[in-house]
Amino acid sequence: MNNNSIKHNQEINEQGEMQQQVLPLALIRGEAVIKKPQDLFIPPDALEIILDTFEGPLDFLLYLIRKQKFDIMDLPVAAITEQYMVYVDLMKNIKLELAAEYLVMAAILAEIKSRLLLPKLVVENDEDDPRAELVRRLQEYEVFKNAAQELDQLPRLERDTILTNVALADDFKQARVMADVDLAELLSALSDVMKRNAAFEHHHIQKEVLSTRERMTFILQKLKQTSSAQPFVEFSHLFGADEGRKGVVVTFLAILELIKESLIECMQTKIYGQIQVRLKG
Amino acid sequence: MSDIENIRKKTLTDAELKPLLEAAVFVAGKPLSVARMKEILLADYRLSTKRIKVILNQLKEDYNDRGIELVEVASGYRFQAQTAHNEQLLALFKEKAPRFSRALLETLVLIAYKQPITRGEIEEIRGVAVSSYIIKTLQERGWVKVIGHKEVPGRPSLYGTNKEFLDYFSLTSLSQLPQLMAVTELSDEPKPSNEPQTSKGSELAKIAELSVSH
Amino acid sequence: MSDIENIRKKTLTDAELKPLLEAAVFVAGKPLSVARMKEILLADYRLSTKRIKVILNQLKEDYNDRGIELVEVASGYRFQAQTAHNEQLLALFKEKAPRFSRALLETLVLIAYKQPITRGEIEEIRGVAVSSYIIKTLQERGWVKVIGHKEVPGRPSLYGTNKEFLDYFSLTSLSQLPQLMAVTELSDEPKPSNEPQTSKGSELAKIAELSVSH
Repeated sequence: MNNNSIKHNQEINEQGEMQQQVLPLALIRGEAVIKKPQDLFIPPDALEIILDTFEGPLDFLLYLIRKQKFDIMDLPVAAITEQYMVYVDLMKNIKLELAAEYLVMAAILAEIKSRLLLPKLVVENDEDDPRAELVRRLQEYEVFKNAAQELDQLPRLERDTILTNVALADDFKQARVMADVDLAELLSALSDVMKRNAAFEHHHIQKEVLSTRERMTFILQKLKQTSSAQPFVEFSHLFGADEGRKGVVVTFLAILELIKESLIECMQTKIYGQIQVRLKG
Repeated sequence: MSDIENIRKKTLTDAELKPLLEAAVFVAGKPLSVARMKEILLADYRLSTKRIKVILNQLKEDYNDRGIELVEVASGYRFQAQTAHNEQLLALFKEKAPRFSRALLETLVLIAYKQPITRGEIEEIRGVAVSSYIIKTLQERGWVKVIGHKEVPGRPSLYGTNKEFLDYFSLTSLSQLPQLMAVTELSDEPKPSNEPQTSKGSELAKIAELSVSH
Repeated sequence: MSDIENIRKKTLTDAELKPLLEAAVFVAGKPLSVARMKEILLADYRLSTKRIKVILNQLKEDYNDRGIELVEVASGYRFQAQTAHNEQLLALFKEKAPRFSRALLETLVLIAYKQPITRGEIEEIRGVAVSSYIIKTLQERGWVKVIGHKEVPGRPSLYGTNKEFLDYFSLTSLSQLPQLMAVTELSDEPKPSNEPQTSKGSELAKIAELSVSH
C-alpha cells in the first residue's frame, strides 16, 4: 500500500501535470526529500517540487502518513505535525510563495496537538477526539484522489479510443439553415420600438414617408452600383412601370430630395436628351 | 500485448493486415494513400504495394452490400456512405433553424424604417448598444447593407435594407409594414393624421444632414 | 430516385434498414441515439425501437472480427477502431492526447460522483482552491455544466456532468464509473458508523438518482 501510493504519486507527476517541465531533480523527487526529514538540507528546487507535486496540504499530509506507515485512524498528530512544520518552515525560510492552504493546515495541526495535550475526557468517542474531523477529511479526500487515478486509467478518446471518420458520398454538404422570422414577430418588434420611442410614432406611420425613405435608399444603392467609367443611370430607369402613379410620385419625390441635399446630380448630355443621374462628389 | 510481439516479428498475415488497414482507412480522417500506409502504419514491416492493394480490393468487396463503401479518390482510399442513402442521411445534418433575438429584430425594424441610419442612431432609439454580431448577421443574411457614410466625425456607416428583406417577408414595399401592424394591433389609437406635412418635412430635413460617399 | 419511392411506401425491409442505419452511424459525426434514428433518419417510417436495436445488434456482430467495432456510449452508438490496433493507428495522428492534471481529474471526479456540487464544496474536500481555468476547461469540453444554483448566500453554481463526459470515457451511464473505494479499504479500522456519506453504497445510490440531462 505504501509503496503503491508512492509509485502512484510519481506516476501521476510524470504524466498527470500538463505544464510541468522536466527538471533534473525529477528523479529524486519525493524520495530524496522525504527520506530524511530531519536532514535539514533540502534543495530549494525540491521544495518547489513538493508544492507542484501535491494537490494541497491534505494530499501532502496523506503522503507523510502513508510514507511513515501510520494509520490514518490513529493519526500520530505530534509526529506528523513535526514533519509538516519542518517543510512549512523551510518553505517560509526560502521565501517560497506558499499557498495559504498550507499555513491553514499548519494551524489546524497545531490546534489538534494542543488539544490532545489537555487532560482526556472520561467518555471517549469520535466526536471528542480532536483528530476526528481531520481524519474524516483525509479519508474523504483519499477516496476521491483514488477515484481520479482510476478515472485516468479508463480508456478515453484521444488517447485510447480512436473514432472512425466517414463522409457522405460526394461530400455533399447541407447548406446552413438560416433563422426563421415570422412577420408577426417583426411587427411585434416594431411595435415595441415604437412604444419605447414616442417620437418614432408620429413620424413614421405615414406610408408615404416610408416609401420615400426606402426609395431614397434604393436610388442611392442603384447609383452606387455604377462603374466609375459609366457612373450614370438614366432618369427613367429609376422608375418602375409596375408601381403605378403613386410609385412614380414617390420616386420623383425621393430624387428631388436627394438633389436638394446634393447627394445626387442630374444632367442632360444634349437638349431634350435623356436625363442622366449620378452620385455627386 | 501480442500486437507488440507481432511487430517485432516483422511478419504479418493477411488476417492481421486486413483489419489493420481497414481501421487505418476508417480513422485517418482523410484519404489514406498506399504510400502512407507503408510509411507510417507499417514502418516495421516489409510489405509490397501489391500485397496492400490486394487487401484493399478484398475490403472493397467486403463492403459491397453494406451502407458504406471503400473508394479510391485522388489522394488515397476512404470510406464513404453509399450514394443511395444520401437523401436520408442528409436529414442528420439539418440543423435546427436558429431564432433571431429581440435585439436583432428591433435593429432590423429600425433600419427598415429609418434608413439610411447609423448604428449610433439605432442605439439612441433603442437605448442600448447594438452588437456588431447583430449587424453582421443582418448583412450576412442579405437583408441589410451599408449604403453610405454619414459626414460626421468618424464617418459612421449608414445602413439600409435590401430587396431580399422584403422578399423574405413577401412584402412588395416597406410601406406595407405599418399597415399590417395597424391591422394586427388591437389598440385603436388615433393616428396623428393632422400633421403629415411636418413629419415628412422633418424626415427630409434630417436627410439633408446626410451625404453619401462612394 | 427509387429511394424516394421507398420513403413514400413507409415500409422498409431489414435488408434496407441495416445499411441505412450502418451508414447513418458512420457519418453522424457524433454518437447516434436510437431516438434520433427514429425521429430524424426514419421520420417517415413507423419503426419500433426494438426492431432498430435488433438491427444494431446484428451490425455489432458483423463487425466482431473487423478492424473497427460498433459500441454504445451514453449519447448513442458510434464506430471506433478495435483497441488492438491502437499502437499502429496512433502513428497516423500528429497530435498527442492531452494529459490531464491531477487537479483537473480530481475536480472532474468530484463533480461526477457528488453532483450537484458547488465549487466551494469541491474546494472543501480537496483542501485547495479550484482554479477557474479548470472549471472553464471542463465546461468547454462539454463534460460539465451548471445545472442550477444552490439556495445559499451568493447562490453559487451547482455543477453536474454531461453525456459528453461519459462518451469521452466510453461509458453509457454514471453507474459505470469506477466504484469509490470504501473508507474501510483505505484503513483497517472499522469506520465510524455515523459517517455513511463516503461509503460505496450511498454514493452509488446517490448517483443512481441522478439522470444525465442533455
